[in-house]
Amino acid sequence: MTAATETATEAAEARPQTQKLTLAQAVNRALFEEMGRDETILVMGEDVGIDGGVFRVTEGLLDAYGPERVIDTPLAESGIVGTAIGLALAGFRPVAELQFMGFLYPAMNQLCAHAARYRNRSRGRYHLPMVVRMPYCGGIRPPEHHSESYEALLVNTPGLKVVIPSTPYDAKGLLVSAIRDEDPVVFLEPKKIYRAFREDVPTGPYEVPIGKARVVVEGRDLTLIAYGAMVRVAMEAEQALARDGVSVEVLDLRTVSPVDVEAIVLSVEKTGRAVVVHEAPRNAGFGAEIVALINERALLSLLAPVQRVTGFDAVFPYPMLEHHYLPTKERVVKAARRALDF
Amino acid sequence: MTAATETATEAAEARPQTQKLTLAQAVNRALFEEMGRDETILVMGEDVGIDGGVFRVTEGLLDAYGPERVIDTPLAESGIVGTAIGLALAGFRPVAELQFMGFLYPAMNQLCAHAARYRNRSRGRYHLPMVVRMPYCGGIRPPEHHSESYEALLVNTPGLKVVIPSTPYDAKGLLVSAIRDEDPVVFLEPKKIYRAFREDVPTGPYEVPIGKARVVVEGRDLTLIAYGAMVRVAMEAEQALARDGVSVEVLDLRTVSPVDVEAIVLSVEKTGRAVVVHEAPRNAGFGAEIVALINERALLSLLAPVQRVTGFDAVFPYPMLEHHYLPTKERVVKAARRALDF
Amino acid sequence: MPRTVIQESRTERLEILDMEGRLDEALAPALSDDQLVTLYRLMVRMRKFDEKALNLQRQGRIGTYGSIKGQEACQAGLVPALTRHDWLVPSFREHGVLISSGIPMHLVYALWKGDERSNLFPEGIRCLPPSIPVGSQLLHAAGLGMGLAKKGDPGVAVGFGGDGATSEGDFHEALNFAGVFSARTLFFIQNNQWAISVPLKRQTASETIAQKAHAYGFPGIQVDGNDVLAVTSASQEALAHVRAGRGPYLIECLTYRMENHTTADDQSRYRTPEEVAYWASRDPIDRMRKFLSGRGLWGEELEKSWALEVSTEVDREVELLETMPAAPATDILDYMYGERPWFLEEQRRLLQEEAES
Amino acid sequence: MPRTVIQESRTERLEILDMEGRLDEALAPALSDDQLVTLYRLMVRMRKFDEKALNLQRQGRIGTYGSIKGQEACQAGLVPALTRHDWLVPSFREHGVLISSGIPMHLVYALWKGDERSNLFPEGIRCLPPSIPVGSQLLHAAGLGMGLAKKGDPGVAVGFGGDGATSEGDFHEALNFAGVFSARTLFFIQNNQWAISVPLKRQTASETIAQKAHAYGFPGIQVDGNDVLAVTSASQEALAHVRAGRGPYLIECLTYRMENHTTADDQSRYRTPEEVAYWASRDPIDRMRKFLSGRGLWGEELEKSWALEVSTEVDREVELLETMPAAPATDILDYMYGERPWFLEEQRRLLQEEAES
Ligand SMILES: Cc1ncc(C[n+]2csc(CCOP(=O)(O)OP(=O)(O)O)c2C)c(N)n1
Ligand SMILES: Cc1ncc(C[n+]2csc(CCOP(=O)(O)OP(=O)(O)O)c2C)c(N)n1
Ligand SMILES: [Mg+2]
Ligand SMILES: [Mg+2]
Repeated sequence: MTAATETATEAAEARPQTQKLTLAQAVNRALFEEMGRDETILVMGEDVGIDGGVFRVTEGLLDAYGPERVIDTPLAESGIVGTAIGLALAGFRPVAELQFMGFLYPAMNQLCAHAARYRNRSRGRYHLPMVVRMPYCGGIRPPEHHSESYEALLVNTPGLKVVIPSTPYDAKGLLVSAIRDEDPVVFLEPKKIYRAFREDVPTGPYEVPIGKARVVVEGRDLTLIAYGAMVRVAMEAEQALARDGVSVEVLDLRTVSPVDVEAIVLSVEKTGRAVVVHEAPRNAGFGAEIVALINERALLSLLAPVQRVTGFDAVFPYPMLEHHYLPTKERVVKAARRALDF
Repeated sequence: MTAATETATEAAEARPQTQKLTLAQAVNRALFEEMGRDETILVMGEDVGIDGGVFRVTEGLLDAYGPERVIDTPLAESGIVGTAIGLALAGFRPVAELQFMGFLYPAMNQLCAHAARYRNRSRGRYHLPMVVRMPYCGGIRPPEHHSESYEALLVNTPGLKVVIPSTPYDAKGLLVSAIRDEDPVVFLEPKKIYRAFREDVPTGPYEVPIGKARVVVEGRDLTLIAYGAMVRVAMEAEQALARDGVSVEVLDLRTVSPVDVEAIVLSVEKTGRAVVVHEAPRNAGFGAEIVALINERALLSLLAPVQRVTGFDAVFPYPMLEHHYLPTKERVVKAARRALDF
Repeated sequence: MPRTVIQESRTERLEILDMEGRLDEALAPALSDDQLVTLYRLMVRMRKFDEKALNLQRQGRIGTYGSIKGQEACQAGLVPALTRHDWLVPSFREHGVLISSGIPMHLVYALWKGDERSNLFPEGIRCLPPSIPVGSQLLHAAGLGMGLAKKGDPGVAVGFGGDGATSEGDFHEALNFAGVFSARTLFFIQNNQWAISVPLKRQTASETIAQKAHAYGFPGIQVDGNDVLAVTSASQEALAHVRAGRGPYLIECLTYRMENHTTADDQSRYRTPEEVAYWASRDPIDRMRKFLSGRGLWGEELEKSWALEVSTEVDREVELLETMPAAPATDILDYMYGERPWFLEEQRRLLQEEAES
Repeated sequence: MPRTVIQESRTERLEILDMEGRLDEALAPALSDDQLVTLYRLMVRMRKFDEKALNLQRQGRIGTYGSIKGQEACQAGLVPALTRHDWLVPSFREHGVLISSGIPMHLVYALWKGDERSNLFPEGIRCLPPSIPVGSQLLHAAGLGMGLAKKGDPGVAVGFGGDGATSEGDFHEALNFAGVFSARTLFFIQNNQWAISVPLKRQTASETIAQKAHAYGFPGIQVDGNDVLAVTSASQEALAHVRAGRGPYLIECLTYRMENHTTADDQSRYRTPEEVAYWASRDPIDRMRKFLSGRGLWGEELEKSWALEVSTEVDREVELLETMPAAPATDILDYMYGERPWFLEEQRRLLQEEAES
């Protein structure tokens, strides 16, 4: 353990200041470096050990930190989150992985009825510094239950924080923040962009604060609000609209709970128009919350109804039809046009 | 079985046209009468048999229809909903009870990943005519996990219908519709008002259609939108405001999925102001969806931001503090004033 | 090669004290006279605690209450076998365990009065807040037991559940994780034969609950749960096994819930007075008193003075309960997160404004 | 009275055909020569189906695919013991069962290509769509089995799962409900010793999976899952038990997954070539061929002509797969409800507009 820690530290000193990493690699580096820093951190889940995770996100951790800290669990999601709670109570900082967000349901009771509530139930005596990571969202053409986006369910659950990075840089910094947080954080990894692109990611620890949105592009005419893989779709739409002379501001929420309401209001007060993009179903989806916040805090700034571009209120399709389901640049542009032409 | 059926029928003929019933009794009558009509209907859950349910909602069913149709199950919510799916596939129409909505989580996977999806997954070959009933909402000062309102999670789940009655008459008619529906319906019973009042409920079958709201009081200045136990709170607010000369329209949604968007838009177009009331947490609660729908379809009619009066984004408290959590007439009036004075 | 037996298991039942208070010397745990008397005292104290709770409920001074009457031997037999390193992971019917482990009675009363502050146990007591969703907290006991093993901590996590709890998926996952990871966990199941109105037969077709442990590769034993010495002996044996790092253990205490499920329940709807009477005749306290009297360790004088001592304590605790200052309304928001997010900041202002107006 | 054994259970393992194809005559199921040959043919057909699937995947003509190689004996041994009244409740690795039960190959290929229409099986076949969330559909098998018992239906519901599936809470709840309600359900567990990269030892500390049935009051047996005659014999016995109304049954087929978990997996990361080679030497098809050849029931000629027949079928089915007309985009919305709600009506218009533009 100590050996691994030293290796990690030495390596950090030897290596260049930044590395070009994919989002998956950035998550891996956050886990690797944080585990080197704090030996109470555990990684646990199905296939996270010798296999390095089905997306290879936990690759190398077992070798570096051994089976006492990198734990292949039985195939049971409630068991994973439930024992992570116990481990946190025993003084560890577990980072539990669910293999896909589509398999969150069996763990809902442990996550929402227990993890989210221990601090409150014990009036502060116990709190759970734990992270529950999981790949989420569609776009990789897998079987059923491998493409779900259930973030709204978690936002409606008091006591959780819910973080969704859209870039390698943010992924690392947000995960570091999540691991260091004293409360349970759900960390949703947009698997569609696990390897979509690389960017410079600093070696060594840094935090991206939970609860702060990022202005990806500044603009004047309309605000596109997105998170996770949809940020890239929003960016494509921004470029298409820019070519037509529309100045679009793109906001990447980065955290959906607590959401950065200030950033949203500030932007909409400037632009007067907004489109929210997410791929979860629309009915009671997180987009509705954004619309409600804007309605409450910036109604008079609105020049047009806030538009929602979302997945359909239907089961995420099997691969052959999935492209019909996912929000596209075209749909975002169309919604923007509706707002602009209102 | 046939004996019971005949008894039920004879009794129906002998009895007066209506009876004064509580909401709990109305649910019981719907179950009793429908089971008499269709012997494929089963009732199942924890303590639904000899005990008649912890709220006595299934009282008398075991005597009338026997243990093959009124089934006390082991203590396992996933098991209840999961075997109900199997029973539906075998040709039955199960009406499964979860003892409290706070114990829905363990059944989420069966309800949301399976029951809601069988028709779609099988491209229409299989469908599940099943109802999952459960008492929900706060106000009766029980232990933790007995007061939860998770309706937003279900609205965000494609493939379900979600019904919430607020009166005995509606409870019976909506449950009859739910039982006769060919798809899974979640039926949420506001336990705070199980016995709060009685009203005339017709003997014999009638349907209240799923997906249709009810205008409880007509008004011109502001629309109060509520469902379940909050309809009564809305009514109290309406009366208070009426005394001050404000003409309030009260809308009882009755179904939250599919929600009656037409009724909402119609009312808001008339009044220009709206307050949504529910007791679930606010963040990504169902109220946000209402605000979003109004924003999309009636923005120009709005004279003020739609207000949300909701539970706090906190765990539903233990009994001694629960009165601080629940929306009150005062909070609704205050929100209405904010809209009126905007 | 053909059809071969590849696995065998057996489940044992332990009884030490019979209904007349006669002891099976060979099996009796090595306890001093004092320790024997302590077991009895613990049970009487639980009974008085319970009677007062039912009383307070009837008078509307606490809310719905779930009685432990009949289950005193299970709870008294376990506690003395524990150390301060051990973790309690209780369900909602372990008041006897709680008040015997250093948690003052008024906090347990406060739980049933509906006050989250009841879960703020005295420092140094390793006990989690009682958990309501049946069976779910057994996973916390499994995880704690995994963690204790990892840390080389001397403690054992004791997870509690009823017969009904064994039907939940989490029971299975907890036992399975504990088995795989050789967790330092004792699963302590009080099989009182009813889950509200559902009898054991409807809960599982298994002959015993003890044998369920075999599906997870560790031992299980059934004890007469109305025999405090059998519970003590089994607890000692099980805890020694777990402490030695030999993996988890399951104890099934076969007992009976003498009262309604909770004060909101009406047991006459689903079970006969005869059945209840039969179990009344097997009362754990009577049996132990007979035994102690036979040994000359207990008598009417002691009974009276202990009763007085306990009722004085109970009264003092009720006093403490009823003089607890009211919790501020903002308590409902203030323990959600380590740092309050903006929305709770806003909501807190609203709540405070209301309180002030 | 003292410490008594109150429950005993044993788990048996059944093997009939050894690695050299030698038969244990005493245990052999009563099968005609034709039936014996059929078992072999079924296995070969599965193998060819599987090889083609891997092939199609490599060429990008279907998506991720999960191979059944090595598990043919489990699947071929079961199917002939079933009747058209029985319900199949498959997981994602039962293609052998499916294509042996009257479901055309191209539909199973279509599943892995990602087409919901693959689940629209021919009328009269009682088979549910394969279920992805591990273990969850066992509850549907339990419920179906409860329903069949209620209706006096002659069928049995067969629920499938892997070794990994036995860790899920739903496995437990399914077996428990089935036990309590004497469901007409057979739990058919293919223990291929791996759940992706997780070996059996990490899945449970139980010595066998078969013994887990004892926790629910019904029998379980382990069979050599690479011995098609052992699987046949156990299936017949188990189904007879269930059909007679004697309650559920669990069969554990101890076998091995020869390929990657799916084509997205890389088994070389977590298991040795030696282990795989060891199991290759225990190939279920080889063993049965040796046996049939020894009896003079099979030879090179038959092997060739069957291979030809199957590969013709496979080619035709791939043709069918690849000439399936594309599904309309609106299919993603049109099967959500019996009657389309307003929001899907609106969303459908949007989708159609897009398709037209
Ligand atoms: C998950 C869950 N489902 C339902 C309930 C409601 N409930 C509370 S106690 C109880 C029965 C518990 O029976 P058992 O486990 O035998 O414990 P006992 O009450 O007999 O001590 C039920 C159904 C609950 N608390 N949690
Ligand atoms: C509830 C759930 N969790 C995780 C997964 C991802 N997953 C798919 S198959 C698999 C392993 C299954 O192992 P086993 O049950 O032994 O079946 P096998 O693949 O060996 O046939 C996992 C973890 C899933 N499908 N469902
Ligand atoms: Mg019990
Ligand atoms: Mg397997």
